[in-house]
Amino acid sequence: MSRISEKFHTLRAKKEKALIIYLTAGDPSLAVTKELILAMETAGADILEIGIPFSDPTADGPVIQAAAQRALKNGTTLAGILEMIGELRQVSQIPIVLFGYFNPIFAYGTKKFALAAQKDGVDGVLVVDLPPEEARELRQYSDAAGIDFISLIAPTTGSARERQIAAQTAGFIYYVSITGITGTAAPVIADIKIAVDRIEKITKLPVAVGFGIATPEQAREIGLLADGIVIGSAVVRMIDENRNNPELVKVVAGYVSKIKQALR
Amino acid sequence: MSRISEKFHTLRAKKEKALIIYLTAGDPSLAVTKELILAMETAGADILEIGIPFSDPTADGPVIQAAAQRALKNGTTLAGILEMIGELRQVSQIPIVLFGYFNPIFAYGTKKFALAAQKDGVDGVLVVDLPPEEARELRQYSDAAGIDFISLIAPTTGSARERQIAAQTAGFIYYVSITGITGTAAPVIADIKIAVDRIEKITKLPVAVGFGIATPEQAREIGLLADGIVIGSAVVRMIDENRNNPELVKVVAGYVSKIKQALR
Amino acid sequence: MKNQPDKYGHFGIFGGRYAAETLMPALIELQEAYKAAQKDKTFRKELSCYQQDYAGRETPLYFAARMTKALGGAKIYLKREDLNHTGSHKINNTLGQALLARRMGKKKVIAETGAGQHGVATATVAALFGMECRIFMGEEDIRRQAPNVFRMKILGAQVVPVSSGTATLKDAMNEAMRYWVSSVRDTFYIIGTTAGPHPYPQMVRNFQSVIGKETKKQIRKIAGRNPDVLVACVGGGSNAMGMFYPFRNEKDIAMYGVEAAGHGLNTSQHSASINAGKVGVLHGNKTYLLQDDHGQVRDAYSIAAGLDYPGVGPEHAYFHSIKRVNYVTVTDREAVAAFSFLSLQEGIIPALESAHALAYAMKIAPKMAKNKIIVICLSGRGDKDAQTIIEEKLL
Amino acid sequence: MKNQPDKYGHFGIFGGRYAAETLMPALIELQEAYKAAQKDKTFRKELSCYQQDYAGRETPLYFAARMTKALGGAKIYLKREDLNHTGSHKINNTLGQALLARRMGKKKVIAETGAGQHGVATATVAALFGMECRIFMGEEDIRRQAPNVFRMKILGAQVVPVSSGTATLKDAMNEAMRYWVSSVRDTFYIIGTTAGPHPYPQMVRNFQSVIGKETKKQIRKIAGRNPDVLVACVGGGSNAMGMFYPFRNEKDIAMYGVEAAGHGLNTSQHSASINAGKVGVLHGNKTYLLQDDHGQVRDAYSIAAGLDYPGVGPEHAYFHSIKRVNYVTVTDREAVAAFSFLSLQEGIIPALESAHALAYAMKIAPKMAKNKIIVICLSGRGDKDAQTIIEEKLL
Ligand SMILES: Cc1ncc(COP(=O)(O)O)c(C=O)c1O
Ligand SMILES: Cc1ncc(COP(=O)(O)O)c(C=O)c1O
Repeated sequence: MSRISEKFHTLRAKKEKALIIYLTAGDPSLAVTKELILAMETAGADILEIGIPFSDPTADGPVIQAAAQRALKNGTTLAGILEMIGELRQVSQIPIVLFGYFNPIFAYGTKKFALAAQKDGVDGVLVVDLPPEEARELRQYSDAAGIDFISLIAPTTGSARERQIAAQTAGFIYYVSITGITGTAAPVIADIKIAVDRIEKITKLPVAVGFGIATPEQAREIGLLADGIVIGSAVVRMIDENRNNPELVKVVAGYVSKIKQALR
Repeated sequence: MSRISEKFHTLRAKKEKALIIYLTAGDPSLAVTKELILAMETAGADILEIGIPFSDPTADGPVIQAAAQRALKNGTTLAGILEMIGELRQVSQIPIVLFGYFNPIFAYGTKKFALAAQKDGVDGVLVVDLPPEEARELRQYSDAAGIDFISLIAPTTGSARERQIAAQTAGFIYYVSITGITGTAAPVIADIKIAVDRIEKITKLPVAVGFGIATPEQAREIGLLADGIVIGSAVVRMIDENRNNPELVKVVAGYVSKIKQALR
Repeated sequence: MKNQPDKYGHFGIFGGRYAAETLMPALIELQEAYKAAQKDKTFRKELSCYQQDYAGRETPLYFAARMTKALGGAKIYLKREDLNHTGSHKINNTLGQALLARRMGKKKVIAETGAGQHGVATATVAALFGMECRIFMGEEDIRRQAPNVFRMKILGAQVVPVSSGTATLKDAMNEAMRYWVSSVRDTFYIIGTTAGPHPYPQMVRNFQSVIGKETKKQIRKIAGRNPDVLVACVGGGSNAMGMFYPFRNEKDIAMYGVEAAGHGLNTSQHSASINAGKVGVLHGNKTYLLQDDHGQVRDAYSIAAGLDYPGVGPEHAYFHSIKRVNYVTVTDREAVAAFSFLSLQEGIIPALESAHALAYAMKIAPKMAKNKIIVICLSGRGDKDAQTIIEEKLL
Repeated sequence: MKNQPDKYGHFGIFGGRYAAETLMPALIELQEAYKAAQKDKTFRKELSCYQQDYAGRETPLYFAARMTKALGGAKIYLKREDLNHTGSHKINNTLGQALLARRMGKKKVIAETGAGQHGVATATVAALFGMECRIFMGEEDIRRQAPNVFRMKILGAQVVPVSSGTATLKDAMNEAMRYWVSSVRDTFYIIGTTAGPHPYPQMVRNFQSVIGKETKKQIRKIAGRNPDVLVACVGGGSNAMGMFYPFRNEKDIAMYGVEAAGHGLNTSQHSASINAGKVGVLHGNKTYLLQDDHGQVRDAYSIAAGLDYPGVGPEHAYFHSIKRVNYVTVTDREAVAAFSFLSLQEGIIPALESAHALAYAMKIAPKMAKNKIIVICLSGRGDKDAQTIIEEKLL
């Protein structure tokens, strides 16, 4: 069982919901990213999504776009990110999902990527612009390397396609709670409930809900409906706002623990 | 016999060549125009061409264009010009040709114009843009009023057309000495000689040469070839340059007498 | 209807050849060369090849469905002269005259221009036939119509700024005529509208008649019959004459020539020569002119630089005198509204000149039955006007 | 040649549908709607009516006699896409997609634009069909291409300034995709070139193929045979694909796709994705991209704003891989020289994009025999570029 499945397993047993945190690697620096991950783990984060910065993040809102640009300006590369995760693994077993767009992975080499990810302790990969139809070129290597291929289901997906996606996913299903880009709208609880209920009927995989969640209240409400929630832009914004604050790590950890409380 | 024909007759007898001076009526004012005419007569001008200012003088160079604009700004009208000539006639018998474009005459009324011109002592009319083909609408009245209809012959005219024009002209023939607009180029003596010789073979009318003559030397040379010369832009420029000079009239008269000397 | 003009270029009492003697022989030579060319199959063939392969004719006759629906009356068709190479009907004429110039062995051409459309169309054919080209343009217009000045320069033409008078179209034409007087032996003057001395009004009319001829053929194919109404804007009158002339003998067709009322006929800011002018003589022909009581020509004004001319083609004056065409007016404001209306309804940005024709059609279409047909001559595209409209916040 | 793409939009290893899940259903729906429309006679008829009566097709295939003579080699023909309504080939595609949008019941359209040509063509069809229209455009391009911004506004489109990234075309496309993710249920995204996720590259190719189909018919009528060489500029690749595709199986015809070399391939200032890029994935498809070693997409540069794109249509990548088309490059300087050359020789001011194709033809024509035939796709008119050329004293 992968670290991701194990985590959901443990949480289910505890009747807790998974708190999945997204942050852009390299913003403000890879060193700080590493510190943040460790602090967030301590504060209660269950799974981490590490964003690979890309020049053209077409599914992201302004907050994550800007974070990616800053990270790229800092010279952040996929190789560097993998190395950072490798280091992290010496001190932490928190499940890690690499989250990003296909081109940086393609440029790195899909086979080389799968092997390196495995070696450095990556647990899952979520490639925003790699739908099932195109996934084989990565999965032929990443599946073999034991890396969970996590898929998105969107409000637009439709039931036949949901079934197809669910059947091919590993780790968990990421339900996108708004029809939109990251961090731009607040999710509507009633709609999410209908969708998650439907998805849960077709898969045994855990379902996490993300896009637009920012407050403990939203976390609690949505946590009641699904197996986990993903927070992204809210954390990325907080990192940016506190970039010059010596207490950055503490501030973010405090936020994470407040959210986690809401999920217990 | 018209005052114009009489003048050429007298001059021929004296073996003198006619000095025809053009000036734009109303520049700088009709009163000064009148003064200038009288002074030029005294100084030796034989015939005067009084330019009727027009908004769109397409056959004139910059000097006469500007004079027309100044005259129009002063409120100069054809009616005013005729009146001025009427006054002039009480003290002078110098032959007067009204020179201009057709529209101001047409707007005044061709019949009314012919009658007024006759009454006020106009001797001839030269309408730049009224070729023989279109002349009837004016000549039906002006011929009847005894006003000489003076025509232009240009270097481009060609011999058949020269004949036709000569046959229909009264007073004198105005040979345009350059292919161009007024005051913009110096005439070429050799070309003029050929043209005037040819014209003199087809008509008994006096031939005057104009466009571009400015100096006594030019006047003498061309005077040798024809029955008269016309000076326009040179005088108009002089009037403009001396507009604020209390000696204006004297300066112009001095110039005229110098030219006339060259023609004796 | 009697064939017009007579051999001296008279359309009724209008037209003629009121030109300086220096030009008369050239005008007569031109008239004869044109007559010979008209009879020459090769010339006609050549012209029609260039019209087709180069200018892009025939232009469509487009049924403006949304505009028709929005107005709720007669069916509206647009004759798409805006699709011609260089963006207006002007090329129909410059192609014809340039071919004639070539036939006459002239290697230099000149033209006057106001909005710059005729200047561009002339510079274009000059390049096409390898002729030297000089375009006279008022300094004020050079400033207002910079994009067209750029185009002319790129096409290799020399743009001569004219500062005399009001430094607009009328003065540019004066200056072109002056230059022509000095260069008439080797230079062909390509006049841009149905004005000037004979044979220009007739010649330009004939070159532009391709508009009406195509329209006739097209509408008969589409609707099986003639249109009920024709509408065209009238600056010098070439696009209107091109549209109207081939239909002149079809008595049932009502024709509207739309003059620019600018800020209103009750002001001095307009270009409505027929509606508010008097008969006079300018630029070689007798016609309606904006002028004062003393025969001094007044400045014309219109938001559409191409209508900004104080005269009008003599054949229009004639059609007015015999009541064959109704000459009506449209203000700046109405034209701008029509400009916007067509852009939004049909995705076609019309020239402000053409917008005058549209505006008038918009007035009459709603009052007409749905089975009636109006054809509007869309004389040009409005790219040249877009900046003015936006920057002066006219929309 | 095997029919491309496969049902997932692959042209060989290129193309595909690399899109966010939110968009996938819409892309599949679009693909199906498009397939149905293709089979529907009414749709095809409708499209061809608008192409003819509205856009002004067919466009001429013009024999450039003076240019041919000046170059002294192969006969040069120009396919005159510059004569289309709105001034370029872009309208061929926007008409097709807008008709499809209407068929699908979509009342809103969006588009990205760089030079503004596709933006204008989209705003145009949106007005024509009464659709709400939003155009995404980089702030830098809004500044550079003001006249086209004015046109879009007059046509009723909302121009959305994009300040992210380098504020040019690539970013405008990013932003359009983001907006589309949020509005995909009621909004149709009209992509302007043979790029984007499947079915766009195929669909745009097919809508643009009218260029090559007409050319084939025309040249056979004129010359009784196929051309020897086809030349077209390649930005995203839509005009080139429209010209090449119908000739792809005619083995004897050499085809040249001309990429923008900007300041030179040895600098970082160019847009030569095929000649100087590497395979990657952007904007929904796999193709050649200008990118760094880490898969970050680089900024493209060209004096021709419409070529200023770091990718290229996947079918071009495929044609390159199978060596069906030769992809070559032309610098800014060469393009400007060709711009001027055509203006002066033929009186046709080409778009700077099209000038790249001309420049390449100028290199090869002199070396070819006089009985050979080159057809150049003159994708658009250069009015939009005249100001730049004059003001930057490039001539
Ligand atoms: C588009 C357009 N329409 C109309 C006119 C007016 O000229 P005319 O009355 O000769 O057609 C012009 C003149 O520049 C023009 O550019
Ligand atoms: C005139 C013209 N040609 C070519 C292009 C390049 O696009 P494509 O390669 O899709 O034809 C553009 C893009 O704006 C254009 O405006």
